[in-house]
Formats: sequence, structure tokens, C-alpha cells
Amino acid sequence: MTNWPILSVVTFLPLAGALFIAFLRDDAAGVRNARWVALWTTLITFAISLILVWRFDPSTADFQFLENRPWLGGTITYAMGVDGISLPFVILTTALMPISILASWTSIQSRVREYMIAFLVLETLMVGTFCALDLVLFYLFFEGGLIPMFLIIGVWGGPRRVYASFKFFLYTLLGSVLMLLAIMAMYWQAGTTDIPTLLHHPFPLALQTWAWFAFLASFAVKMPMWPVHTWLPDAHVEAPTAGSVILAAILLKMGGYGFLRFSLPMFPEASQHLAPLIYALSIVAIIYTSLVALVQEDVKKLIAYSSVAHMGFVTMGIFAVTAQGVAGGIFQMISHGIVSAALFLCVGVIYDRMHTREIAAYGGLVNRMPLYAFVFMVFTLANIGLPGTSGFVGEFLTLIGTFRINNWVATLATIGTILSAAYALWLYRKVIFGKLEKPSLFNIKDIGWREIAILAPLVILTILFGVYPKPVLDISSVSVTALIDNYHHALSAVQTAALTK
Amino acid sequence: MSIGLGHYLAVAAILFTLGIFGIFLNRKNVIVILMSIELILLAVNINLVAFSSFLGDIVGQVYALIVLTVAAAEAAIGLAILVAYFRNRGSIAVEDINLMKG
Amino acid sequence: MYEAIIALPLLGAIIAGVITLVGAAQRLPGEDPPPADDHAAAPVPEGHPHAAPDSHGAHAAFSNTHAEEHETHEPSAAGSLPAMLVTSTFLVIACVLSWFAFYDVGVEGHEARVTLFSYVSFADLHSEWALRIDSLTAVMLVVVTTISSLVHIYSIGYMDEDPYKPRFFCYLSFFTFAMLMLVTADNLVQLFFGWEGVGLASYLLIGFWFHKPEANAAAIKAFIVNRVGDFGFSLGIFAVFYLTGAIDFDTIFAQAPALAGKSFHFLSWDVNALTAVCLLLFMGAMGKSAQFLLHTWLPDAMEGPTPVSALIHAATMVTAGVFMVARLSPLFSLSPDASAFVIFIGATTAMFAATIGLVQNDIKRIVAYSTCSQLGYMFVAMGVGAYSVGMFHLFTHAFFKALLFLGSGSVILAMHHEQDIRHMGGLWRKIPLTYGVMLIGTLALTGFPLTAGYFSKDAIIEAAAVSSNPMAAYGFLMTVGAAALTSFYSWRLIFKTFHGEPHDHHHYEAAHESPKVMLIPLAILAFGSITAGWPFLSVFTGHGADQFFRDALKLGTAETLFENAEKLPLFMSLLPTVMMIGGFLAAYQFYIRRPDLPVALARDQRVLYEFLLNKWYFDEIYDFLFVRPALWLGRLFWKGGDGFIIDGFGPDGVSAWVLDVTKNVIRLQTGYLYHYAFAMLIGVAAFITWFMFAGPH
Amino acid sequence: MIIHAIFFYLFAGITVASAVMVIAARNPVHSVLFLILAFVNAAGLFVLLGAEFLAMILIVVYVGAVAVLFLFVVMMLDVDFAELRQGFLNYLPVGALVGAVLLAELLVVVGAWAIGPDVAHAITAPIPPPSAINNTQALGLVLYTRYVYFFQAAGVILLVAMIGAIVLTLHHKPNVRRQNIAEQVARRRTSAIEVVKVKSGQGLS
Amino acid sequence: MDTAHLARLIPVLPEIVLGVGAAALLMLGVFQSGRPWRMVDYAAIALLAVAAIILVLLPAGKLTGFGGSFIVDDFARFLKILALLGSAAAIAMSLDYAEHVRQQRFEYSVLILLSTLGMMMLISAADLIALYLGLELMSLPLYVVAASHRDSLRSTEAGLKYFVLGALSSGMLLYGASLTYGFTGTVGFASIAHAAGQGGPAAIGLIFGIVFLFAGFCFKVSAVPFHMWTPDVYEGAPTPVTAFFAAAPKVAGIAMFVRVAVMAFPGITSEWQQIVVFVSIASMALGAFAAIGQRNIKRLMAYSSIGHMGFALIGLAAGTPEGVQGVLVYMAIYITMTLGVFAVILSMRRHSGMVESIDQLAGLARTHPATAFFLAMLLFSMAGIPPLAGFFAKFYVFLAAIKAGLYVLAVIGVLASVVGAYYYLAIVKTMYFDEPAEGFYNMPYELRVLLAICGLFNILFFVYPGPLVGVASAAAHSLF
Repeated sequence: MTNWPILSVVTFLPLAGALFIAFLRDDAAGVRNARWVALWTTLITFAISLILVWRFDPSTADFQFLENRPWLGGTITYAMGVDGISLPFVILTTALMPISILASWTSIQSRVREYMIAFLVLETLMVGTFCALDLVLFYLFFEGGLIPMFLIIGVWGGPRRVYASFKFFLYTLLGSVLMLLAIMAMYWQAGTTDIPTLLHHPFPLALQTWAWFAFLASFAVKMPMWPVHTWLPDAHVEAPTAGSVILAAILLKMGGYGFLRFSLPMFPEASQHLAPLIYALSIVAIIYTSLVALVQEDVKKLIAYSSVAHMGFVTMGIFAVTAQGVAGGIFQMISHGIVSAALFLCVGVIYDRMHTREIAAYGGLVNRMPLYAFVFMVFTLANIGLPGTSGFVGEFLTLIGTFRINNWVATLATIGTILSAAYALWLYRKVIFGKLEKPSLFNIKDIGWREIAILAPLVILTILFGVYPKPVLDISSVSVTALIDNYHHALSAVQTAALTK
Repeated sequence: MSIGLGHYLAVAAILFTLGIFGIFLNRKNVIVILMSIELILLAVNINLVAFSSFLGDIVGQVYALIVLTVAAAEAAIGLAILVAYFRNRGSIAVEDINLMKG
Repeated sequence: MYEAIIALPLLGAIIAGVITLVGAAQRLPGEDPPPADDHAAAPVPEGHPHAAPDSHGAHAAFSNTHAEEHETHEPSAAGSLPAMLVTSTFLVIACVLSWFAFYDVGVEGHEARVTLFSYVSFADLHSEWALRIDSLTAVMLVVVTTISSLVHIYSIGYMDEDPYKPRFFCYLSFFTFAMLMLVTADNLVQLFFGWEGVGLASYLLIGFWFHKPEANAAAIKAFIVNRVGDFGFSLGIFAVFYLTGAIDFDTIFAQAPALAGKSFHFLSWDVNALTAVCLLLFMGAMGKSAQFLLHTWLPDAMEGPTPVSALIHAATMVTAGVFMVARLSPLFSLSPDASAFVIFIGATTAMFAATIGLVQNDIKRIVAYSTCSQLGYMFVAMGVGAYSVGMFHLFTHAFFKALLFLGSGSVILAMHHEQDIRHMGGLWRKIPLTYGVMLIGTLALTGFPLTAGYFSKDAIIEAAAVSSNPMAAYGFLMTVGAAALTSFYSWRLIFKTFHGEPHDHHHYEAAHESPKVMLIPLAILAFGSITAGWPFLSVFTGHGADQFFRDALKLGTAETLFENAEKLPLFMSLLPTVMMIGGFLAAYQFYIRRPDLPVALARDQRVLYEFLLNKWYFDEIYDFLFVRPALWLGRLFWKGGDGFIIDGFGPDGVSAWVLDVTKNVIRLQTGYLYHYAFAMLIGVAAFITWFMFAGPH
Repeated sequence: MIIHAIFFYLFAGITVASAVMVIAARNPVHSVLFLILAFVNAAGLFVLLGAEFLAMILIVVYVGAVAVLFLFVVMMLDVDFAELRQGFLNYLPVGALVGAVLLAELLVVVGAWAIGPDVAHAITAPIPPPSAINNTQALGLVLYTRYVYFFQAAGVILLVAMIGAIVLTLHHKPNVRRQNIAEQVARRRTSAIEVVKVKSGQGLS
Repeated sequence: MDTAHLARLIPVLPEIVLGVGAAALLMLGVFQSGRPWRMVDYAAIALLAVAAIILVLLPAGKLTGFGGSFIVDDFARFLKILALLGSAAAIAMSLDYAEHVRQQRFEYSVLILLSTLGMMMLISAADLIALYLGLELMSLPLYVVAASHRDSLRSTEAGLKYFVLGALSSGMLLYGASLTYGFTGTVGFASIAHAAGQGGPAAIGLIFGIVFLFAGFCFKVSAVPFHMWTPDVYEGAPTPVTAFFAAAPKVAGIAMFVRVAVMAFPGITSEWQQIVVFVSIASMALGAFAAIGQRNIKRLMAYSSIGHMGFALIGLAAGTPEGVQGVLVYMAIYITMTLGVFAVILSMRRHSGMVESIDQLAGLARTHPATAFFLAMLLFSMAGIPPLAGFFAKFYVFLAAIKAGLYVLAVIGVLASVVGAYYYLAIVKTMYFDEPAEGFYNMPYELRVLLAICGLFNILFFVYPGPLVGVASAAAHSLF
């Protein structure tokens, strides 16, 4: 089908761009060039990633665009490939990168070259995470993303950036090192780290349980699930706008992707036994963090908490292991990737103008920023999960999928939809509506063309996927079905084995 | 009451322990520490020679010979360092050697 | 054709929306923010010691941006006229098409199903964007498009002074589109789409005057209370899918009989499957139709512009709940328990809202409570199985309630945005046309014989009287009682507004009749209020209903109801009329002959009066039960849970512990040789001892 | 046998006792002297064990060289001994306990040890019978053949000790004129003599 | 002439070259007028290179010399190359320092050479006597160079502490060696293995011997609780010396540790494993915790190296070929990391002189972006963050530990690595997040090269890790 290593190109092209920027001179022209190089690199990467969609065969659950090269010796190889579950995330990543670059166009004025390099490196690592078909390789990309993100938060972040960046880094590191040990144990047990092989490897139950917990430690922090979510509000709040965007839109998704890619298919028994735990945590995440969001005083923090709540739907849906639940989880992640990214961009818009994130510092913005108010409204509604926006489809699918398995969980989670309306609309009201009374806001300007260019695609996608979610659902359809079939197959095989004993 | 290997080893063990005692119980004089080290090496040598003798193997004595030689070299360097230190600090009290800590 | 009916309002909304945004963008050009590090360039107030916008509602939408504009009226947004014309025209076309469809479907029997494209479909879950056009839909199409187009036209006049006309018409059209999606829905998800869509439109329109804090609060309240209802609705959908494996109506209805008597394990109980599903779905209806317990948002929703109240909060949106029950009649009819609950809620609401309506002073609130109450009637009809009767009342109610609201709007406009009826009085002289139409509306509402309301309301009461449902008796009693109260508060409104002495002479003198563009819709509605009853009587009740609705409604039990109704004793069928007259007389006594009586009564029955005036303290109770605890919990979880426990024992605690350990470890490194040697000794001794006692393996 | 035992206990007793005094004596000079005593008695033990050569070496190297070196340094550093030695005891209890435990364990395990019967065949270089060849010869036979590597390496270590001692202690005092071999070798006649014209009566300035 | 006799010296050729060369350089230094140290330094580096080349050119396979006391196998080759590289780098790093600080003399290079010779002997030692000799030959020059700023109190104090504790540790080691000798009747590793592995429970006496031996080893690799000298000596010693301490001797120490454990006591693995597991855990934990409190970067590097040795010992604790492979990979990568970091530390020089406080690195990312970048990468690598080389170092040791079933050790290890990441991050934070302090002098050329090499190695290691891993694997298997 393809002769050239398209996935590697998509993955490492940004790195090449970063390298190029590294050799630019550090003067005004160099800074300008750095921006343009970064933008074009991400745009070209995005364009190439669209070839993936174009050539992708959605009728098979197999991995496609495979690449395999010897690497660490033995069976640990450089293996890349995508299937219906990972492809949407790859596209999400490549699509959001140009937007992030544009979003930082003027708001980042110091150390621009380093900033762009960090972002491009981050893109490589993120795309690699979703493409890797070898556990060790996956871990490499997965964990490597910490470095650029740490720097992005720490160098270009807000006043408490040091605390936030350390918390982010150490928290996520702590989670994932345990996963590394589990990967090793799996390697010795199965003799390989090749993901396609491992997907069908029957691990003994004891190992499954421990490995499952180890993976949980990593992905739960990344998601983040309650109660290991507290790094998120801090990191989001302190990160620069584009950093928050990437953090919310993509880095969080790695956790969900990990559950789908590893926890479910590789440890089916453990997943089945421990799903109630996930349910409980998801429910707590949805309700607890929604309530917390209700009383926030900081715009970004509120959105960050709402992210936690929305990720609760994802974990719940995934571990329901029904077709709708899993597909809903994927869709919810994609949708949240778009919506939360957009919300953070929206916050960035006013932050760039006012340099404060306090809700109380705003009010009545609609009087001066009608376009902004409109855009913000769209994303607020998507955040609420209003039908017709992409937010609804994901929530609906996860809930309906979960209801089939456990209606207690679905019922409690549905309460979250009420609360999300409460805090999102409250935020909107406080920031946008009302009289324009704060003197500092009198001269605030509406969004400019650059910001429109950033936000417009997201508006369109939000509504398009909300009305016509088929494209996204179709891509992952066969893979999800195969995932669930394999899962149940593995479970029934175990049961049969137990019976014959 | 025949004197067996155990007797020699016991003497060596006592000397060895005394040597270690000398190092960590001493607070005032580094030279005594150096002497304690010599005691430890002496204990080792007694061990080696005793083993050699009771095993009927000359290697132990060769080993002891080497240890003796090296111990002499060690003593020389140790004293040289001590002298260099004394020139800077004007004291060889063990308690004074704590410029760096933490 | 059906696509056009749906698409025209959407198109109108989009066009108006674009006009709004483009106009806004031109007036307030945006620009990229200044570079970030340039903190000095952060916006500095340029000394606009500007007064808060004056409190005259619509007039001062945003006077505070430019000093020179701030005392004058904001000019209309660019493109107001095209926006208004386009949306209104589209709506009128849609309306004409709808009437045609009504005839085509209802009378000619050409039902239709138009599939557009797929919606939320995955694996065995199928839902599509599809238009299901049957008689029930046709009725709703007519109601929606008619009222909507009239409201559009009326708004051209009513919103004349408002600067944000394009936005307003955008919202209106969008609402119409969402409502049409709702009524044409072919499956539960699409229904839910329309459901939440109208909720959004309602939210936007209530908060249309975004500078008013009360409007914003009311908008959010409306949305959230509706969400509470939708919570049940969603669960209902999930349960339906769980039980039947489908969410499209055809499949559900086909499977429904098989579900009868089955139970399923919901939460921790085994419950009757159909009853549970119906109750859950009905919870959505309660929210949308502002039924008892979830009614609190509707009176507050009167913060929106009056046409909105007419369109959304009286004639169409709030009836969506009724429509849903009708649409799902194949399910509800199979579950007597659920139906009983519907009756109970409906009847309670009818009575309860009427009691509150007795003492309210805001002209729009009175009408709003009246709406609540009338919706209760409709649910009673639904509950007793007289689905077509409920639809009938929905149909007629749309006319006279829209009329009442628009009439109130006319009064309000005449009184310069004064809404308190205590400040009115004697207005019939100044605005006779308005008075006339209000009178017609009141007559229809109170069920004056031969007006539209008379037929439908009586049909409901009769159906309740003869129903076999054990709850029906309660329904009958309540509806009859409410009829008297309805009459009383309706006439109270008329008397206090139009009769007696003017209380606010300043406003009274300035009062003027509304422009034609408002009066014409009023006239049409007035006409409808009188005539929408009798000609359609046969369509909605009796044997005609069966012909008309065919499969769209489940009329199995209704057949016998209609037959029994004809055998009802005369005094029973006259009872509503008697009550109505009684209410009128009481009102006349209180407000025309002895205007001092109400004051005295209120003083005597202080507690009761306060109780009613404060709407049974529902807002306070909810605030106490839900809002405060939610905020309290949120704060507790944030500061206590996240801050103290999770961070305190998690990252922050661990890092503090690490630093503590570090401090101690560093203290071990004393710098003293003998300590170092001692450590080595301890190490060796420890190992030796370990092996001495643990022994070699 | 008895003689052997008597001498063993004599030597061993004095060795241990003087070792105690090495670390316990207040005056470092005394310590050094006790060290010498310990070494001499240890040499006695060596003799008892049949290692005469090592016994001699111990006395020659230690007593003759190392101990003297110690003594020399002690004298050279000229420490005020009166101030030293305080606080010796306040550290004793814990240390003594640990040390005693260690010693007890060593004695229990090691002191009671005899050569295992199966170890004998592992011997690499058996001691020739003393009747045929004396201890010094026996050592010499292996030291320069089989173990020449060790011998050489020990030599390198001594070289290091020399370099180290010089590096650390040799001071080039600026005011001292010293021989510069390279300069001397590189000396030419032209640079050796400087012809200076001297005005009479003024001298060299 | 009997060349066959000389041919038996071939395995020792690199050592002979080094030894003779050192002596020659000593002569050269003594008799050369003017400023001999530059020439001696360059010659010393060349000598180390020559030794390395000879080492590579030696015949393949396992070579022995001197009746089995000296052994050259793949394991020895691998670690010798590392030690030679480390020493050469250390000398190179001292060039500029010597220019400016005026303390170093040509003896420094000679001592380093002799110490390296000791390391080589140590790595190749196949019996206890050779081991002891190698160890002393390595250590004695270290004591001297640590104190070589003889006018500096800190330097001499460092030397004194190092010497006293080092002598104590070699006393312990000797005591252990004597016990081992006594209980097995032999000093050769192979024969010890034969004698000790007779089956049945190991004699408690032999285990005592092992404990004392291992105490000596632990001291040399600065593993807890025999690590106490490390911070003080690292801080006090002249910085190039510290860099040297952190690199080559650690390699030799680990080599000796691994070789003795694996070659001499294979039959009683479960016993010594307990010791190694304990010191490994203790070292990782202490390295992680104590480093957090440091403000002096040299001292911090001391604790860091303690932690790293703990990680490396995980591989030894596994006691398998995979474990040893992990140790070897770890050491190779550790050397590059630590040398790179010290290259930066050596360049922390202003007109006011050398500085050692971490705070002085503030804003390095702006004053010296390239330096800061490489240092940051090295620090992340030390923290074990992928895709940098340090991750692979940890990866292989943990891989071995997991295979050997040492789950608790592995879990504690990764937790310690997280705690340890904190202080590396803190340095990165200082460089990148803080407001710039006054810049340093430009980095000397050789330090730049060294930093770039180490940095690039760590960054790009993941691209083609195969060779190193493969060689390490072969080296590890040559021990078993």
C-alpha cells in the first residue's frame, strides 16, 4: 500500500522543524522565522496526516501503515502502526498543533525559538505515543512528553509555574514508572513487547491484576482520574494558553488511549474484576469535580476541573466495554480535545488582553466582544453537552453504553450533566454577560483575524461532529468492535477453562 | 591444650575490632586513627599467616607480604596527607575535621 | 416540503445570526492582543466615569462603550431590517406549508417519513436525522409555525426600540427550528436534540437582555431546571435502549406490548419496565412543561422579552412535554401506574399554579402561572388516556395563551415597561384594542362557552370524570377547582389592569395603542382563540380523532372515554362553566365592587397570602436543599477534599515529608570522621548479625 | 606443645594489651611505642606459625620504618597533647556495644573455626616441608616466579606512595636556590658568562 | 630470544604501556624545564588512547596471564574502555583548570595514569591478591589527588577523610579476603567458586568473609552505608578531581564488585544478593533524599552518584547475565552523564573565581543557551526520563530485576527515581525558570567538545542503542 514510512514522517517531521529552528539566529528575524517555520512544519505535518485518513482502510481492525525495524535488540523493535482507535488521536494532535502555534503567535514574546522547539518536540512525542506499536517505544514517547511540557509550563507559565510544573512532572512520572515495571513483567511473561502480539496474549490472572494496577497508576494520573487529579488544575492554570490547550486536548487523552490500547485487551479479566473501581472513581470524578468547578474563582481552573469531570465519562464508558461505551469514550476524547482546547483558547484571548484569569475581573464582555461571546458560547454549550455539539455525542454514547452494564453508574453520571450546565453557564454569565462595569474592560477589543482563524475551525468541527458524528465513529467502528469481541472472547475462554477444570 | 587455628583467628578478630574501635572512638588525634588502621592490617596479616600455616599453603604468606608492603605505602601517603592538612588547619584533632558536612 | 418547513427557520436563523455577527464585528472591530510581555500596555481605563446603564430594560443595552452614546438610545444594529424581514418571511412561508401539511397528512392521510442522514449510530444503536410526519406532528407543525410567525411579526413592532433585533430574530427562528426538529423527531435522540435545542433557545431568549442580572439568573435557572428534567429523560432513553435495543419510535412501539409486565433491575430495585421508562421520560416532560416540582423556572422566565414568553413559555415549548407524552402514548397507555402519576402531577400543577396565580402582581407572571396550570390540564388529559383531548387543549391554548401574552406585551409597551398590575388600572380607555383582545383571551382561557378554551377544557374535565384510572378522581377535582381559580385570577388581571382608577398617572397619560404590526397578529390570535375550538372538536375528540390521528396516537382507551363522556350527567358537564362563573363573580366582587376586600383579606390571612405570594416557598426550599448544599459541597471538596486531604496527604504532603526526611538524612552527614567510620561499622555489624541469625539459606 | 601454648598466650596477650593501649593512651608518642610493642609480639606469633620471614619483615618494615615514621610525624606536628583526649568516653557506650556485638559474632564464628577437610585439595602452592627448604626460600621461590605480577605491582604502589608524598609535602620555597638539572645540562658558554663593564668607583648595582 | 615467553605478556600489554608510559612521563615532567604539565597532560591522554587501542586490538576471547591472576575477557574489555575514556576525559577536563588555578602539576596526570593502571588491574583481577593490589594502586593516587590542592583546607580535609575511610575500608576488605582465603583455601576466583559451591548451605564463616569483602566494594562504589565519604570528598576535592572520582573509579569499583560476586560466589548468590539488595535500596533512597537538600552542585553530584550506584547495583542484585548487562549499560551511560555535567560545573567560572552553588546557574538558559540545553538534557537523562540515554540505563537494570523476581527492589527503585527526579528538575528549574545571574566565562574548547559529545550521546542514544547494548550483553555473558 505504502512504501514510504508515512507514520515515521508524521512523527518526526516536527522534530526536523525543531532542529531547523534551533539553528536560527536569535534576533528579531530569527524569532519571526521561528514562528513561521513552526507553523509551516505543523501545517505540513497535518497535511501528511490527512493522507493517513485518506488511505486508511476502516473496514479492518488490523494495524495499518506498519513499520518495523530492529531497535533495542531481541523483540523490542521500532514498530509503528495505527488502527481505528489510534488514528483519530493522531489527527487530533496534528490538527491542534498549528492552532497552538498560532495561538502563541503574539502572546509569547520571550524565548520564542525555544518555545517553538518545545512545541514541535512535543508534537513528535505525542504523535509517536499514538503510533507506537511496541510497549517500550510507547513508553518512550509517552514519558518523553514530560520534558517539553515541563519546560513549557515552567518557562512560559504564570506566577505559580514552578509549583505547577513540578507537580505535573513528578506526579505523572510517579504514575508511569510503575507502568514501566509492568511492561517489563509483561515482556518476560510474553517474551515480547510487540503490541499486536500482546493484544492476544493470555496473561495469568495474578500478573494481569498487578499490571492492570500499574497501568492504572500511569493512566489514571494522566487522565486524570479522581483522586489523582490535583495536578491538573495547577498545571492548566499556570501553563501558557497553548500549553493548556495541548495538555487538555492531547496529553490527557493518552490516559484514555492507554486504557483502550492496553488495559482492556491485555488484561481482560482484571478489567472485568476491577471495573467497579473505575466506575466508582469515574462517578466521583464526575460529581465531585463538577461541584468543585462550581465554586472556582479562576477561569482556567474551572475549565480544568470540568476536564476532569468529562474524563470521568470517558473512563466510565471505556470500562463498560460495550460498543457504545467504548466508541463514546473515544468520541468524547476527540470532542473534549476540540472543545477544551477551544475553551482554553478562549480564555487565552481574554488573558492576553487583561492578564488575569480571575472570573471576577471580567463581566459584560459581550458588550465589547460580540464575536468572542458567540464563539465562547458555542464551546460552553459543547462543554455542557448540548445535543448538536460534539460534546453531546460522546456523553450520550458513554452513558447509554454504560447503562447497559450498570445503571447505577449511568444514573449517577447523568447527574454530572446537570452540574456541568450549572458551572459552565455560571462562568459564561460571569464573564460574558452583565453590564460592562469594570473600567479596565472599556477598551477591550474583540477577537482579531488571527484569533478567528484559530477558533473558526474548532467551531465548525464542534458543530459538524455534533450533527454528523459518523466520520469519527466510522473510523474506529471496526476496531472497537474487534476490541470488544476479543475482550469477551478472552473472558469466555477463561471461563471455559475454569469450567473444564 | 593445643593452640589451634581458632586461637590465632580470635587474636586477629580482637585486634581487628580494636582497630575499628580506635577509629570511631577517637576524637582527638588523627595519628591514632592511622595507627588503628595499622592494627587492622596486622589483624589481617595474622589471619593470613595463620591460615597459610594451617592450610599448608604459602599463598597466604605471599598475600601477607604484599599487604605489609602496601600498608607501608599507605602509611606514607596517609602521613603525607596528614601533614598537608596540618599545615592548613594547624590541628589534627579529629573533631576539627568537619569543614564539609550536610 | 417538510424539509423546507424545517430548513426555512434554520436558514433564517443562520442569516440573522450572520447579520448579527457581521454587524457586531463591524461596529466593534477586533484586533489581536498586544504582545504578552508588554504588561504596561494592558488596557488602561481612559477615564470613562460612566454611569451604569439606565434601568429601562431594553433601551440601554450597552450604552457604556462610548460616552457620546450613553444617554441616547442605541441605534439599531446594522441589518436589522433585512434580518427581520427574512426571518419573518421564511416563517410565514413555513406556516403556510404547515397548514398545507396539516391538511395533507391529517385529512388526506398522507403520512411521510423523510430520512436525511445518520446521527448518533454505533453498532446496534441507530438513530438518524429523520422527519416523521404524522397527524400528531402535523398538529404541532401548525401550532408552532403559526404562533411563531405571528410572534415574529409582532416582534417587529415590539422590539422596535431594541438595538439587537437581528440577534433576537435569530434566536426566534432558531427556536422555531429546534421546536420543529422536536416535533418531527423520528427517534428519541432527535427528540432530545430538539428538546435541548428549544431549551437553549429559551435560555438565550430569557437572557436576551444580558445586562440584566435577573434575566441572566432566570436564563440559567431555566436551563438547569430543564436539565434536571432532562436527567430523567436521558435515563429514560437509556432504559428504552436497554430494554428494546432501539431508540427509534417504530421499533420501540412495536416492542412495547412485549415489555408489558416485564420488570428490570434499575438501580437496586426490580421495577416494572414500562412504568419505569415512562416515569423517567415523564420527568423530562415535567421539566420542559414546568410541572409541579420543576415549575420554578417558568415564572422567572418572564424576564425575557414578552414575545418570547408568548412563543416559548406559553404556546409552544412548554407544550413539548405534553407532545412527548402524546408521542409516546403507545408506551404510556400500557402503564397505568405511570399514567396515574401523570394525572397526579398534572392535576396538582393545575391547582397549585392557579393558587399562586391568585396573588401575583406581575402581569406576565400571572399569565405564566396560568400557563403552568393549563399545562397541568393537558397532562391530566394525557394521564387519563385522552391523548387527543390533551392535544386539543394544547392546540387551543396555544392561541389564547399567545394572545394573552402578546396582549400583555402590548400593555407593557403602552405602560413603558411597567409590568406591575398594581400600577395599572383603567387602561381600557387608552388602549381599547388591546383591551379587546385581552378580553377575548381571558374568555377563552376561563372557558367561556363557545370560545376555543371552552371545548378543550371541558373535554379534559369530562375525560377525567369518566376515566377508570384510580387517580382520575383527583384529577377531576383539581381541574374543576382550578377552573374557578383560573377564572378568578384571569378576571383579576383584567379588572386591575383595565378597569378601576389608574394608579400611575404618569404612565397612564403616556399610554398609547400599539402599532399595527403588533395589532394584526393580536387580531389573528384573537380570531383563533374564538374559532379554534368548535371546528376542530370533531378532529380531536370523538370518532373523528380516530380518523385523524390513526396510528399517531394511542386512542384505544380514549374511544370508551368519549362514549362515556357523552353519558355524563348534565351537572357534571356544566360544573366547569359554573366554576368559571363563580370565579368571575368573585373577581368582580373583589376588584370592581369592593377593591378594599383583597387588601383586608390579605391582612387577615397573612400566612396564606405570604405563602401564595412566595410561590409556596419553592425557590427558597430548592435554594436550601440543592443550591446551597451544592455550593457548600463544592467548596468543601475544593478546599477540604482537594486542598486539604488529596493535596495535603498526596503531593504536598509527600513533598513535605520528603523534605523532612531530607533534613534528617542530611543531619546524619555530620562531617565527623568517627561518625562515618561508625556508620561503616554499623553496616558491617548489621550484615553480620543478619546472617548470623537469619542464617545462610 | 605446652611451650607453644605458653608463648602463644604470652605473645597474644601482649599484642592485644598493647593494641588496647595504642588506642587508649593519652599521649600519641606512647601510642606509637605501644604499636611497636604490638608488632614485635605479633612477629612472635608469626614465628610460632612458622613464618619466620614475615616475622622479620614485620619488625624491619614496621618497627624500623613505619613506626618510626609515625613517631617522626607525631613529633614534627608538635601537637599540644594536653588538650587532646577529652571526650573519649562519652561516645563509648553505643560504640562499645556495637563493637562488642561484632567481636562476639566474629569470635563465635571465626574463633571456633578449623580448616575444613574438603578445603585441603584446593591448595595452590603448598608449603614445602621446613626440613627441606626454609620459609624465606620458600617464599622467594614463588614470589619471583609465580607471583612476580604481585611483586611488580607492589613496586608500582610504592612508586605511587613516593610520588604522593612528594606531591603533598614537598614545598618549593621561593627563597631557596635549588639545582635545576635541565638548566645545567642546557648551559652554554655564552649564557654562562656575562661580561660587565664596571665603571671604577661605582661598583655593581 | 624467546619471544614465546614475551607473547604471554600480550594480555597485559595495555597495562604495561600505561605503567611504562607513566614512568616515562614522570621522568619527562621532572627533567623538562618550563611548564611541563601541558605536554604531560597531552601525552597522558595519548597514552590512554594508545592503551585503549591496544585493548581493542587484543586477540578476541578470554585471555589470561600470570597463572590466572590476570584475566581479559569481554567484561574486562568493556569496563576498561570505559575507565580509560573516563580517565582521559578527566585529564582533558583539567587542562583549562590547570591553566587558571595554578595548582596542578604534571604529577597530577601521572597519578591519574597510575590510578588508571590500578583500575585496569582491578578490572582484570582474577584473584584476591591481584584485586587488592589493583584496588590500592587505584586508590592511593586518588587520596593524593583529592588532597592535591595542598594549600586548600577543603582539599586536604577531603583527602584526609577519603584516606582514613578508604584505609578502613581496605582493611575490612582485606579481613574479608583473609576469611575467604581461609575458608576456601585459595585466592583465585574460579577456585573459590569451586570450593564455595560445594553444595549445601554455605559456611557462615565464608559469608562473614563476603560481608567484609562487600563492605570494601561498597565503599569504593560509595554505596550506603559505606558512602559517607562521598559528599565531603566530592565537595572538597578540586573539581576536575571530583569529575574523575565520579567516573572512572566507579567503573572499576563496579567491575570488581560484579566480578567477585559473579565469578567467585556464583553458588551462593542468594546470600550475597541480600546484601546487594539492601545496599541498592539504601543507596537509591539516600541518594534521592539527601540530594534534595544540597545547594552545592558538587555535593549534589556526590549524592546523585550514590543514587546511581544504587541503581546500577540493582542489576547486580539480579545476579543474572541480564543483570550484569544492565550494570554495564548503566555504567557506560552513567559515565557520559556525569562527565557531561562536570564539564559544565568546571565551566562555572567568573572573574571572581570558581563557583559551586546551584543558584549560580540561574538563568543559564539565557546566558549560555547551548550549555543549558545540554546540561538540562543530561539532568533529565540522569533522572531517567525517556527518550534520553539515562532511561535505557535504568530500563535494563530494572528489566533484569523484574526477571529475577525482585519486585520490591524494582518498585522501591522506581519510586526513588521519582524522588530523585525532583532535584534534577530543581536544577533545570534554576537554569530555565529563574532570572539570569551573571554569566560565566566562555567555556573552554575541550569542555565544550566534551559536553557536546556527552550531551549528544545522551540525546541520540535512543536512535541506535543496539551496539552498546549488544556489546554489553556479550560482555556480561563472558562472565557466566
